[in-house]
Amino acid sequence: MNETEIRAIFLQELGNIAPEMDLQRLDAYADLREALDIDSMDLLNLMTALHRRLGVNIPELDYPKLMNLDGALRYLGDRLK
Amino acid sequence: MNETEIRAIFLQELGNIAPEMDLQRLDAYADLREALDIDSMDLLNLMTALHRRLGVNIPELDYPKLMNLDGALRYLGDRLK
Amino acid sequence: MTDGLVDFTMPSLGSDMEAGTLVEWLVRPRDKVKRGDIVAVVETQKGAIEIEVFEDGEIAEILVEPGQKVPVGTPLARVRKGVPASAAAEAVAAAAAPPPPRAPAPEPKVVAPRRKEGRVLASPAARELARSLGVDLAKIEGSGPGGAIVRADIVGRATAPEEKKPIGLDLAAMREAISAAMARSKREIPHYYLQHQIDVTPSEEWLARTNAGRQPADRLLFAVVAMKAVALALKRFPQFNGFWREGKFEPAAAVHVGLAIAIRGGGLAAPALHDVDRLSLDELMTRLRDLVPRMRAGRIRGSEMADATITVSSLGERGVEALFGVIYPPQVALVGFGTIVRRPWLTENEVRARSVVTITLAADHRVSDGHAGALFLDEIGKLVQEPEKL
Amino acid sequence: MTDGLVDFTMPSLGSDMEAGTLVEWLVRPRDKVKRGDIVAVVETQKGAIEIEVFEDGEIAEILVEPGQKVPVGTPLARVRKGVPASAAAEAVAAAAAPPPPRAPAPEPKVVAPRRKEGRVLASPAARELARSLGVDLAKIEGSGPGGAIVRADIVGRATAPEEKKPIGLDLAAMREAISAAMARSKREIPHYYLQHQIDVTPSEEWLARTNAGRQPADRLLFAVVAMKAVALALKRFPQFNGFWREGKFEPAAAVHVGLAIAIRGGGLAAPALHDVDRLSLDELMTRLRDLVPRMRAGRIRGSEMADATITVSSLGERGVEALFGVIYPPQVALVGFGTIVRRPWLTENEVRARSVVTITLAADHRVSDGHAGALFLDEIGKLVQEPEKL
Repeated sequence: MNETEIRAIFLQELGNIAPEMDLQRLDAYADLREALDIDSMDLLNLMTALHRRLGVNIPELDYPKLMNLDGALRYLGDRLK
Repeated sequence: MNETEIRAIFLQELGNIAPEMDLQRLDAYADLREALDIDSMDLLNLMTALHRRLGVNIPELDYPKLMNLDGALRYLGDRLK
Repeated sequence: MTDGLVDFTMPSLGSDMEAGTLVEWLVRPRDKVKRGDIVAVVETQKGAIEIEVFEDGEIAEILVEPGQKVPVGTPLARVRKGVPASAAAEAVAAAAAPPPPRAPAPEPKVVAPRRKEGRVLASPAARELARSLGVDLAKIEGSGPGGAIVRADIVGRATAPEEKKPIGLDLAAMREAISAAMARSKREIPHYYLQHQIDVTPSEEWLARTNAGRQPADRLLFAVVAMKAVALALKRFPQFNGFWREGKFEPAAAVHVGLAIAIRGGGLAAPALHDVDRLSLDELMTRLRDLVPRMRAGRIRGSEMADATITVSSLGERGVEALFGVIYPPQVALVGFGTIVRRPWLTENEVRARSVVTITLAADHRVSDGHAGALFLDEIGKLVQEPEKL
Repeated sequence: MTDGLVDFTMPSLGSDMEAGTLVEWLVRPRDKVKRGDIVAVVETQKGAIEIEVFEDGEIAEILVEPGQKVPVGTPLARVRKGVPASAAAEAVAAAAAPPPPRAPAPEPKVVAPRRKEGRVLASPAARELARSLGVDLAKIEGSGPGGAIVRADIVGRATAPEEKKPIGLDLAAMREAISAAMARSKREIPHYYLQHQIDVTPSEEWLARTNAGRQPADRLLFAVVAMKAVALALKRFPQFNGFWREGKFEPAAAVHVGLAIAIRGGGLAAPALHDVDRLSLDELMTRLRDLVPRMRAGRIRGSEMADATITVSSLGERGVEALFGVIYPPQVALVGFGTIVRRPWLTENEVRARSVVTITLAADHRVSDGHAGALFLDEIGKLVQEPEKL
């Protein structure tokens, strides 16, 4: 899976969790929890969706690595190599 | 400047800050903040007035030495020798 | 009387609701229904709410048409009791129920919004819901048979990109309803507050260990530990579980915990999870995962809105240490969990870095007092520290 | 209409004010006035308050004489608009404005209270103020030209030693006004409370470093850091800045922070510092140094009393850790700063002695909820920790 596909899926699932937010303008380094007002339930739903869509089972200990767009895409890219 | 003059100026400026208090009866060793209900703004105004009247620039670190009448007069006396 | 006709009425979905608008029927005359089936959608100040039927039987007659606003208690339909549930009823229930969780198989590609010539494939219920929510069906991806759009696809999906607001919830109306309830609460309920700090390090460690061996879909959150602890403590302290009505306290038989859920954009609701004291942490988590997105999408059932017997408010990870809330009338207590913080703490007489949570209780002094409240809060604190026993 | 006559009316100096007594005119007919000039002193429950004119022009007619008590909105004078401000107006403004800060030059000697044969040298405005406040001019030291007593000398100076009470403030009336506003607040506003502790050691150290290189007249207090942090956090959380009026929230465009100031002897007032979000810490400190003594002496301007959009209450150095206050209606939030205390605290996972402050929020649940409140309080906490960026 290439970088563009991963990005599209990640943004789509983020959009499902925070449908009223404008993800076009999301800063690549902004903390997702603050930028999108995401709580622990949202976060868990996001991880569940990424597991379902990409087959990547992200352990809780790795959550901090996915807390901004840039980090998340790098993490998922590494896991899907 | 002699001790009597310093005392008069100090009490006058204290009176300006807490005009409704009876300074005649002030205990020389009582904590001024408690005895006169002085807050940090009052304290800063007192230090500013002493600087203006006596030319003594009292650093914040020395504030504790002026926290009762006796200590204040001794401190100011030393600085004005 | 098992075969008689009974009225199915506009339910009261909260003590502040006076009327509701019937938005959609999910059943037609002669449809078979089972107790608990969702048969209609009602628009209230809290948003579009799905309402359930409380009898097994058959829809005999529809009395109120979509679009009509009627007072609470007005008969909406007549139900002929006692007709055994049939395949027809099952079908209705299946159409209305939330979709089963999808299998965790990777999907190949991002599907672009389908736009077909002519009519989009969609169930009548989905079509109706889309109309009432102002959602463009052409922009929705269907997950039903043959790619048909079903109700579940509409809820939680983005509307047209230019409309960046929560779907199906009228936040202004919701805010008004909260205002009225909160103002009434503080006018009528003499609130007292208690506060307690506890070391939840063992609880966090247990959750981390448990979740480490699980896929995301099966992981637990601290919120379910908190809710279960409150529910179990209520069994010993029933004076915090129930309602103040007509000048006296009515203890509730069941423990239905309302969970305060913030809606992005400024809304707030506290729908109930039913029988929390009797559910395992896993069952509770499953219910919570179903409830939160439904709530945020405005797809909440009438009974969930109306019958919480106590409220739990949890500030989550990005909040502050303690909250002293406003009791949701006619309830008599609200338990608050602050954000878990790292603090120096004494364990075995040594200062160590531990995870600490501040639990607070707001309670109705007409019903309980500080002594009972303290024992109740202390019991919650002890239960939270031993999640493996919950 | 630029040259027409307009009414100058008794202003509303707070939502609880119904009437005021005209104590003193600082202008006479045919005096030129500029927008913002202080033209009269009014006695209210909150004490003697200086009121400003909102038009450039000329005083055409005085309608209410000193000593008369009239309802809010009653015309007090007529102003002919559009007359350009002249030297005469400048003179009036200068007489009424606070004195310029004196140069920090040591004064040679204590001047004994002047007591001259016959008439004491004093400006008419000072004479009038002294009369209204019951101050003996013979006991006041003048700082004006030729040792004349000006208004500024009277305010903040001791009255005769036997009258040991604050000047210009009727504490009993003030207490009554507070009583009425606070009782109304708790009856009408559903308060919820949040509490958070933060480590302000970096902030204290920054203040100590900054002040070490400054003369007392230029030093900063923690209070300005606190106020500025609240003002900046409000830009991201506007639902805490404004008024609840006629059943709905009106957000305020500007950030005017009311600072709760205790008056020795039992009074309390919360005059506003204007546009706190746009002032530097130094500018804020200058305003604060002007405001606090004026407030304590009862020389406060109408606009300062009436238009705070939020209140900050700081317990200072000799208080306790946390306060849960009462919102000043029609405002919708109050932020409390407890006394800074030394506590064991975790920094970089090690236990160290740190300076900790407890910040609290009391907010109106009709307008906001705990989730938003927690994010607001958290943001204030973060801003307070980085004073160099404020």
